[in-house]
Amino acid sequence: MLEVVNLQCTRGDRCLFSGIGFTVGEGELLYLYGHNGSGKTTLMRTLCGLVAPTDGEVCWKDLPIRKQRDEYAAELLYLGHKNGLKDDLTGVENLLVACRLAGVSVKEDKAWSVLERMGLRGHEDLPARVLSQGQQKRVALARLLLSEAPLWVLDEPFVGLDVAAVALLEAVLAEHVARGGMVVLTTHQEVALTSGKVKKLRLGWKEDGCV
Amino acid sequence: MSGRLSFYRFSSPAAFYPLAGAIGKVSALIAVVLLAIGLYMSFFVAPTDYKQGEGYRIIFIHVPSAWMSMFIYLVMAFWAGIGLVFNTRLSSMMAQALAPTGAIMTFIALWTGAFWGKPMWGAWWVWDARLTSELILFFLYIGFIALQGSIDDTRRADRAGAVLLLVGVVNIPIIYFSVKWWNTLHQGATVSVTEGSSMSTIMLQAMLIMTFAFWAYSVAVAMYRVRSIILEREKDTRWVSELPEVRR
Amino acid sequence: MKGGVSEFFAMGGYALYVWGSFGATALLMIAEPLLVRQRRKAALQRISRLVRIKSEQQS
Amino acid sequence: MFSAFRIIVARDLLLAMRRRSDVLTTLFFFVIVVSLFPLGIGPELNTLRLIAPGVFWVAALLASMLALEKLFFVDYQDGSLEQMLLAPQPLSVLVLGKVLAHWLVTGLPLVLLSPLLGLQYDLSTATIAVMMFTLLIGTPALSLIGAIGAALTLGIRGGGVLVSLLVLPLYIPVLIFGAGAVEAEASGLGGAGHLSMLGAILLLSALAAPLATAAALRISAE
Repeated sequence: MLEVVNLQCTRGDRCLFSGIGFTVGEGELLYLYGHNGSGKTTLMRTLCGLVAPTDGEVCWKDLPIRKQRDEYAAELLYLGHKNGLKDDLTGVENLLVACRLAGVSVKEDKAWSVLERMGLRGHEDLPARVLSQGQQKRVALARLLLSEAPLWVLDEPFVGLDVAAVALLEAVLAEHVARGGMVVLTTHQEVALTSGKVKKLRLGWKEDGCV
Repeated sequence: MSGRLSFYRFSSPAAFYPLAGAIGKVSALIAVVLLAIGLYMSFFVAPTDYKQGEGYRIIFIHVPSAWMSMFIYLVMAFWAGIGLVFNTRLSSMMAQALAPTGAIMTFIALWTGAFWGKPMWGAWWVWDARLTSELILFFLYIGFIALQGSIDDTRRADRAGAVLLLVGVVNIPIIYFSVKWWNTLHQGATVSVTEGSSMSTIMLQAMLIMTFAFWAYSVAVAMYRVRSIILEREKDTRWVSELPEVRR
Repeated sequence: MKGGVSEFFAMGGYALYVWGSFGATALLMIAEPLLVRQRRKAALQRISRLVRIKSEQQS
Repeated sequence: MFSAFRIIVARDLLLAMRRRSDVLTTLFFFVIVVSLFPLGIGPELNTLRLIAPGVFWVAALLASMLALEKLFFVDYQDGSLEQMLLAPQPLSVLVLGKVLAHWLVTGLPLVLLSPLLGLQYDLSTATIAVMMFTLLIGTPALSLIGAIGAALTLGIRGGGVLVSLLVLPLYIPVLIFGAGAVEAEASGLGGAGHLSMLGAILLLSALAAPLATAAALRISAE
């Protein structure tokens, strides 16, 4: 269970947000809304431990993530704006490296079938730089199908996806939540969930969001 | 209550700002008094050296500035370490405030070393182990100031500077040792800058007074500079806008 | 001061080196505080401008 | 833990093979710098033999520094650095993997090529052997220490020049003991002392440098 207590972040000397508190339990999906520059991405990166908050605490299973960096990383999957793909590696190689780095042992044929399911049939062994933005996003999202991490933190996952990919991603998210997984998501799009609880959090609604 | 316990009452810039002013004034006063006494002793009390004549008086600023250049770097590394571990922004400001003074002290040590080397050994620059290490220390200072200057986000600048200082402070003994080894291997033991003349007690006293004067000067300048840094970083806060010095 | 002022400045023939060192040091140890004072004045000016802008916005 | 190390090394070597130009630029930079000195100083073999250790080592130092920029910057730009920070293994192990791959691509080729260049300077085979050995244990230390500078200046405009300013003072002991060892051997004094110091520096940087680099990466990727 992810718990955030009185979180505050400043960028340079500008206070992005403060006093943020929420929890995400098993089978729950949290939407993060906010206008541009409201600190959505910074909050997502703070949840993952990439950014150190200026105040407050992020806890995973009742323990601050600062104190359990490696254990927390094993149970977390973060997809940011950048896809994290190497241009010179093929889709399959990128997927295999990403999964094994995250501690998931994957055989090559499993990777091929996952990429196929993500609609990349015939493009699996092309270098990533040749693929379109949408296709690269699909390769990055393919990790969701192979990941064993209960907590997913996804920053704008729907951006650049066509209708078919959006539907596919919605199904994957719904299935993950149904299995008792947790998702934190920034998007401007509703996700139809089959089961589990949906929470919403708006950022920046107070004029400067600061104490 | 912030997640991390800040256990110094003065760790908040607002509380430290007036204190820095007070320390600054006191140490500035001490510096002026000690400098006056030190200079008087350096020129009029200390006897002429039988070997180096009047030229040796340069020692009264060369050695204090060399000591201060090393001492300030260690103090910077100390504050940087505190800032990195306890996440107290004020200690990183202290490190940043000391950097220019440290660099100036190193430059003074190099300048006076060269001006002393010329009459004593006939060359403006002597690859003496200590002078060479001083030159490398100068590069370390310039590297720190350049790194801090090129990062916009103050938080990252503080922490990146801290890592550089801690890496630097670990390397200083290695650098000094390797330079000493290199120096003795190539030239044999040249007369090093300070062991030249035997130190009479008067000379030692004069040098110690000058060293304390330099120390007080550095504290004073650092305190005033840290106040400016606090003003620059806390310019949007309420307590700064209510300061008497800020004209409405 | 038995030798008089001129002898003092001669420094036993080392005038250039002694006064070169002390002069440069004095120059630096005067310039640095002046620069810090100038930095402080600039910071205070910026703050007072911010305070003025804020008060105008509120009124 | 070890598997992640292996994965990083394999991935970076694969990338280097796919983009061979990066490998060659560092190598050719070393060759050019070493070959320039005789043109500047004159063909007189005695002087060349005298300055060879210093020239080779300064050229190796500059080549290693030149290659530092690419160490983390590509990962920083395409987002794979973030994924590395979020890998369940200790970051310093991954950093060690990246530096090893970087050294294999930019450091080892210099060592293998130095005999060829040694002929330009009319060095005896014994001196060339010592030169190769000092470069073999010296260039990894350069990459390890340089990685700290590369991580600190990640994503800063004008970072390239800044890295050299930060890292050069820290390179000096390696330069002194590296070049000194070759010279000591050549002059018959025996470079055992220098070589052991060089080995000690390599060990210290192999243990401590990745920790500092990992901390610097976390700070820069914020």
